[in-house]
Amino acid sequence: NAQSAVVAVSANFTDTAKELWALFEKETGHRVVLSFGSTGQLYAQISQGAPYDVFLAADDERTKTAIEAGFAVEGTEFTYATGRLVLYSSDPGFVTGEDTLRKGEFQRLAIANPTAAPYGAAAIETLKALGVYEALAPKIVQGVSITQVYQFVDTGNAEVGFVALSQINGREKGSSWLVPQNLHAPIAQNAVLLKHGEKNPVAREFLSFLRGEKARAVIEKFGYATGTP
Amino acid sequence: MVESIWSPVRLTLELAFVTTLLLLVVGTPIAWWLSRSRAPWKEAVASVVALPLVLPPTVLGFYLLILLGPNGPGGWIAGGFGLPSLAFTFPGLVIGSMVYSLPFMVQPLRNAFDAVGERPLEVAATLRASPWDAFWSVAVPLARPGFLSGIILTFAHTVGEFGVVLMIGGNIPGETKVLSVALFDYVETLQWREAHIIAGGMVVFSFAVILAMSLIERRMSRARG
Amino acid sequence: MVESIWSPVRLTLELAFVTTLLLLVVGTPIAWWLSRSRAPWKEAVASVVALPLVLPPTVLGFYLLILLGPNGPGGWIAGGFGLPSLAFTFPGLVIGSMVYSLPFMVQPLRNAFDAVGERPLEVAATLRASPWDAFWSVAVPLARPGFLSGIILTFAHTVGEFGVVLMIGGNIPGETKVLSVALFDYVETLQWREAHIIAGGMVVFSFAVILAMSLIERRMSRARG
Amino acid sequence: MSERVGGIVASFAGRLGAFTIDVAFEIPRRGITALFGPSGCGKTTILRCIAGLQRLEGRLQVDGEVWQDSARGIFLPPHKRPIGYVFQEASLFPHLSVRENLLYGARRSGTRSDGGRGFDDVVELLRLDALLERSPGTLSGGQRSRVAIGRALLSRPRLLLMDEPLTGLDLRAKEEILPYLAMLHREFSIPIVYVSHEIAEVAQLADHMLVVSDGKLVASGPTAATLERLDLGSVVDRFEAGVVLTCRVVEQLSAFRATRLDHRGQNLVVPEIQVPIGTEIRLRVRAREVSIATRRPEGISIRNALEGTVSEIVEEPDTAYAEVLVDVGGAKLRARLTRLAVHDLGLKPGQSVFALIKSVTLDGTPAQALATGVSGN
Amino acid sequence: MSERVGGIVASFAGRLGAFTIDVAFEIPRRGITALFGPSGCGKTTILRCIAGLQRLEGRLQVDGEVWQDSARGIFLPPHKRPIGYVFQEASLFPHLSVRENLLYGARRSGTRSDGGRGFDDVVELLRLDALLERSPGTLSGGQRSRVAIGRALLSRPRLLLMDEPLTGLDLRAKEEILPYLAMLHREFSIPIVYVSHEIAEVAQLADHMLVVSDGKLVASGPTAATLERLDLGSVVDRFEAGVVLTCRVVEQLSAFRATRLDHRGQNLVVPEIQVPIGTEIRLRVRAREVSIATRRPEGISIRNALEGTVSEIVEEPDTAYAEVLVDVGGAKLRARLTRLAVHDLGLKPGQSVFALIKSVTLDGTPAQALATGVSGN
Ligand SMILES: Nc1ncnc2c1ncn2[C@@H]1O[C@H](COP(=O)(O)OP(=O)(O)OP(=O)(O)O)[C@@H](O)[C@H]1O
Ligand SMILES: Nc1ncnc2c1ncn2[C@@H]1O[C@H](COP(=O)(O)OP(=O)(O)OP(=O)(O)O)[C@@H](O)[C@H]1O
Ligand SMILES: [Mg+2]
Ligand SMILES: [Mg+2]
Repeated sequence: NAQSAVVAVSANFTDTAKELWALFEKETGHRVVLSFGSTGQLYAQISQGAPYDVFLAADDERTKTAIEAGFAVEGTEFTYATGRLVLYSSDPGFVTGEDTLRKGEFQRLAIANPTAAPYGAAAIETLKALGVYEALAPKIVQGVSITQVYQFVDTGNAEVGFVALSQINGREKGSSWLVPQNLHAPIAQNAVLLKHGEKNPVAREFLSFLRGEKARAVIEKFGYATGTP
Repeated sequence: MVESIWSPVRLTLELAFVTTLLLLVVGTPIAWWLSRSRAPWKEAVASVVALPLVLPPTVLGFYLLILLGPNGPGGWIAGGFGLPSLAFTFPGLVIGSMVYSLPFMVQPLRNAFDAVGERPLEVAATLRASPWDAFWSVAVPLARPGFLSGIILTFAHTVGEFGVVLMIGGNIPGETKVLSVALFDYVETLQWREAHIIAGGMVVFSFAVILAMSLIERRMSRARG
Repeated sequence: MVESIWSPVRLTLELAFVTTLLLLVVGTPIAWWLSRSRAPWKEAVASVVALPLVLPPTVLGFYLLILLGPNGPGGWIAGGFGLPSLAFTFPGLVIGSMVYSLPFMVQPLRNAFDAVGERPLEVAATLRASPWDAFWSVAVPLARPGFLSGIILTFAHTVGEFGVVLMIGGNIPGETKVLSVALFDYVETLQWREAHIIAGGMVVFSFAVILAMSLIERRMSRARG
Repeated sequence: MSERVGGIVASFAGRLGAFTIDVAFEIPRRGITALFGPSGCGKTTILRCIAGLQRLEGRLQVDGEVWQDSARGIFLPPHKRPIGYVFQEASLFPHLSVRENLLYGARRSGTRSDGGRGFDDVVELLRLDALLERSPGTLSGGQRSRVAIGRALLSRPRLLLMDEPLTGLDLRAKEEILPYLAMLHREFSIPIVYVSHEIAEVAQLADHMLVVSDGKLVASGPTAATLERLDLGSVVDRFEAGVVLTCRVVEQLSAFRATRLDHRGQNLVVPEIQVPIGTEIRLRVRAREVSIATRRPEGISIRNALEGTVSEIVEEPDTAYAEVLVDVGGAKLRARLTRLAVHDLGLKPGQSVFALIKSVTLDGTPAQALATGVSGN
Repeated sequence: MSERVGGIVASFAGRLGAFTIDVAFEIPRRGITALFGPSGCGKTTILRCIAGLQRLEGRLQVDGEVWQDSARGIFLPPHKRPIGYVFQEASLFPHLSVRENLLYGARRSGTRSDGGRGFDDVVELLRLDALLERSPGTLSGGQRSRVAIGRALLSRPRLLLMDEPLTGLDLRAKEEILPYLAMLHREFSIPIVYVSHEIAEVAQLADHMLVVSDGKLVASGPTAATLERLDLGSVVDRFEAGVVLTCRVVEQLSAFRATRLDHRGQNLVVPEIQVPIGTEIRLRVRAREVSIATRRPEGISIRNALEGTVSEIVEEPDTAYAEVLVDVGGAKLRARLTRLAVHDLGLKPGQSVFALIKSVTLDGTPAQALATGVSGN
């Protein structure tokens, strides 16, 4: 069906994607189907012929791999959002700034799996940049995704954790510290047009919509930075 | 949310129902063979049946994806229907769920068939029942508790099954997005109120289904008890 | 990779072993009660036992997080050890695995106890065996096939179990990072060669364990057959 | 169900654990055959081989049809053998009601209400009316046995194999069922192979006997002839040994419900047997029921005194007993006496004596009188 | 195991489906009690109530100990009742070898080799030596029964409950086991409650009888007295009716392996009973074994002729038979004759006659001679 497209969306972008989707459909009248999953899983599916037209990854690695492996169309890749890392606790007043990390008065620090999730890698970089990694390493617990980290913290199983700004956006509890972007490499989330959607005008339209002002406003509203591609 | 939930609900029930039904069809002869065969390697086969459990669902799902995909046998079959692959289709989901739930059907059935013993089938044979006839009129009714267990475990597991389905299904609304995946979505996006409602609904509904099946089974056996 | 893999392997085996053992301890009396009680609501209890299966593991894991956490009973227990929560600890993993695998132990055991029937226990009573004694000397040996099934399903499921463990484990190397999580990491990061090796190893090893258990069981029963 | 030549010709050999069985026997088409022998001798095994439930090496031919021939690789599966099998344990289907149990075989062999074997007849004979809707689990031991017999009868067998079907039944039930079996065999010429420990039952019912001991056939032949053989003492309980006399009905004494018989010129009076004058019947006379008198006794209630000659006296060592064989017109009657009596009467071989017969049992046919032993007092 | 007053005092009432049971009975401490009645009358149910396996309303007191009293909420669980139970079906533990089955109860009640009930004795009595390492699944029906009996015997019961234990056993096995049971009861004063369909077995073994029909007790008392009652005809097979005579041993005729007895001044000779001169013993005389002579017979092998007076003649309608009661010094012998014989001899009440007894059965004790019926020929 040329009038619709399937977009594979990294799970951490779910909320934002849904609002974008509504906006897009309202504006263009085209149908878009969103399919969520972890970035690795979506990639595995793409590699096995999944009928996805667009891939919104949570990093900039697997989009590149997809192009190299011939699953995606060269030259269509761009960063649609840049994640912001936040140190978060569900206890109001617990997080006061980077000194919370330096004092280390907690038993568990939750981060996302650094090998699979960019937020995890960024968290490690931040700890190292602050020079507290060695001290805090034994207290680190890993969540498989950034969502899980939030759950760890929100249920109080871990006192603090590195989550995405988009996750705590609009939630009026707890305490947090927005990690300065100079403490870690940018968390670029890239989008790419997949081979399956190469001839799908809706897919291309969706990608250009994503680059547009309206979309960027929405994305920023949810706590991401957007840079010019 | 209300409208959007019915599609996953329908899909979940369909999947659980079809999977359970097909696993009954596939698992029963396997269990029967395991119970009656004297082949020396039958315990090896029995062990293989339990293996799908050993792999993490997403990993199993990944291998199934390869099998079902365009380069695997599944793609070859799918080619017959003009599809590139069985992955990301409802039949693909069914196959995945069946593989993963196979041990839950076969183990209880085999035990039940073992417990039936030789004698009732011998009696049936002396009463002119062919092995096929005796199987249906004697072995199956006597193995009813095993069927109940197999059905309950398979049904519940398919309802809750997630990793494999997510991997093979690809979370496509109306087609492969089952309830557990929808629930996953809500949890993933931290919409916990919705998650609680769905989880609660699934638990209550499954409880009702399982309880009803058990009570019917026990009533049937008490009628004869 | 070689050194780093042994810690998850050890942990996985430990977890599967401890979970299976504890589930034997917990599941046996539950199954026995379900088999013998005449309480009208026992089928309701039986259905509840099957419910952990109905929820997707990650969702179940989420609820377990709440239960194990500082505001749940688990946190209260953990407080005794000076920890805020049972999550991210080995005991927490064991509890999670037990909840999730409970039906696999209880269902086959209950069926096996049902199949034993009243008579052998009546005979034992006339031979001066107390109910406790008769349970051990008659009911348990006669229910051996059910124990085998329960152990196999629980063991295999715990080895492959993933969602729950992932959810409450925190992936702490040497403490809660089990093999299935490691495998997940490899798949997630597209390191498929490593993934194949681990998956293959898990399958082969589990096959060997299950086959060995089955053969021992059948040999024991053949000695008496 | 046509009358064919043949009957059963069988031979089986094989091992069950440490137990070896090796038997070859023939069973005539007409008649009831008793399989007799001590516990553990292989009776059930033989029955299972005939039914095809146990597969040993051997050959089995029934009415000219080959059911098994290991040499030629022939083995008719059990469900294709038109048999009725009553197992040693009732083995009812626990998931079916009594009625469904009874109908299980009936439905699969197309039984309708054909004379004598219709559902209602069998239910009445076995007094199962009140039990039809019950579950086997709630039946008493004897009730279960009766259902098992009924189930086998209703499966339209062309050969009935019964493994001690009447143990656990009271005398009244036995007395009702035994004549029915005799009738079945007579009217539908269904051969019956019947395992029993009780020589009384065997003698009453069986035309033929196979005596098995430790997996070997030690004797076989017509019941009468087999029971006459002295050397069965160790297998057949000696008290129950006896012989069979063939007599002819000569007069009905209706006023006394008695019948007068002729045995080679001598008269016997037995309780009424309702058959036409001239019918040949067989009487079984048990050794313990026979006394000896040296002259014709008078004023005594024992009506039957057959004149004969002592042909042999066998004293049993270490017991109070002796067995005296009396030749009565060619038939050899056996009398079991105390050695004291032999001594007091001065019995010697060749001596002329009267054999007093207190009671007799009708052997095999006719059915009407089969139900009970028949006293000739 | 001390001799206490009491025995068993029991009453049970309740329903099993549509079946109602309501019985109250006493069983004396000493002796073997037969539970007798047609199939489905409730025998097994009564036994199960005594064992505590079935819980109906009622009371049960054994040797003064209250095992059950529903009114007071007392119910001793089965494993605390020192009973031995032989189930109607052998019910062996399939997962244990024969040896382990035998030892199951023995171990739990501390049996050692104490006289007569040691492991080796029981194994020998029941001929189980060759079977000890076998699995129950491979045993024949009779072999299973024997193991079940052995298992119960080895559990050191203070009360033995046996549900048709000897069905499926051949005569030889029965003859070996019955005297053992009698001995058990005599030497260890273990009361035995014994379910049986076979009146011969009952008469031979039991001191007491409970006759049950359709859930009700229809007769109970000493075997002799119970068998004497004519109105049991419908329950007790009439052929087996008889009476018991109490006699005293007066002489051993060792040369003939015979013993001379005195019954109220008259002599009887029976096969050897090895007890001291003067011992009182009981003989059971079955009606079918008694003939009548109008004058003292001579030259006849029947050694025992008791002089007496015809007290009553009961003709059985529609049969060839009549029952003649003969008063022998106060004891009433029953003779079953044909009506023809009654007519021919012109028997009348008051007439003086001789009762000829062909064979007798020792009743209850002593054990040595219990094994077999005893011919008085
Ligand atoms: N659960 C039940 N429901 C209905 N009737 C029952 C149930 N249990 C037993 N009965 C009936 O109770 C009666 C007594 O049974 P019981 O086993 O005591 O008989 P029994 O005297 O031992 O007979 P048998 O000599 O045949 O073994 C039988 O008629 C049986 O059908
Ligand atoms: N699997 C086996 N292993 C060893 N011995 C066996 C096996 N099966 C049967 N037997 C033996 O074979 C013999 C014959 O058994 P079968 O059941 O034919 O005896 P039976 O004559 O029917 O005895 P019963 O009158 O006691 O029922 C028995 O001695 C039994 O112990
Ligand atoms: Mg047998
Ligand atoms: Mg009974």
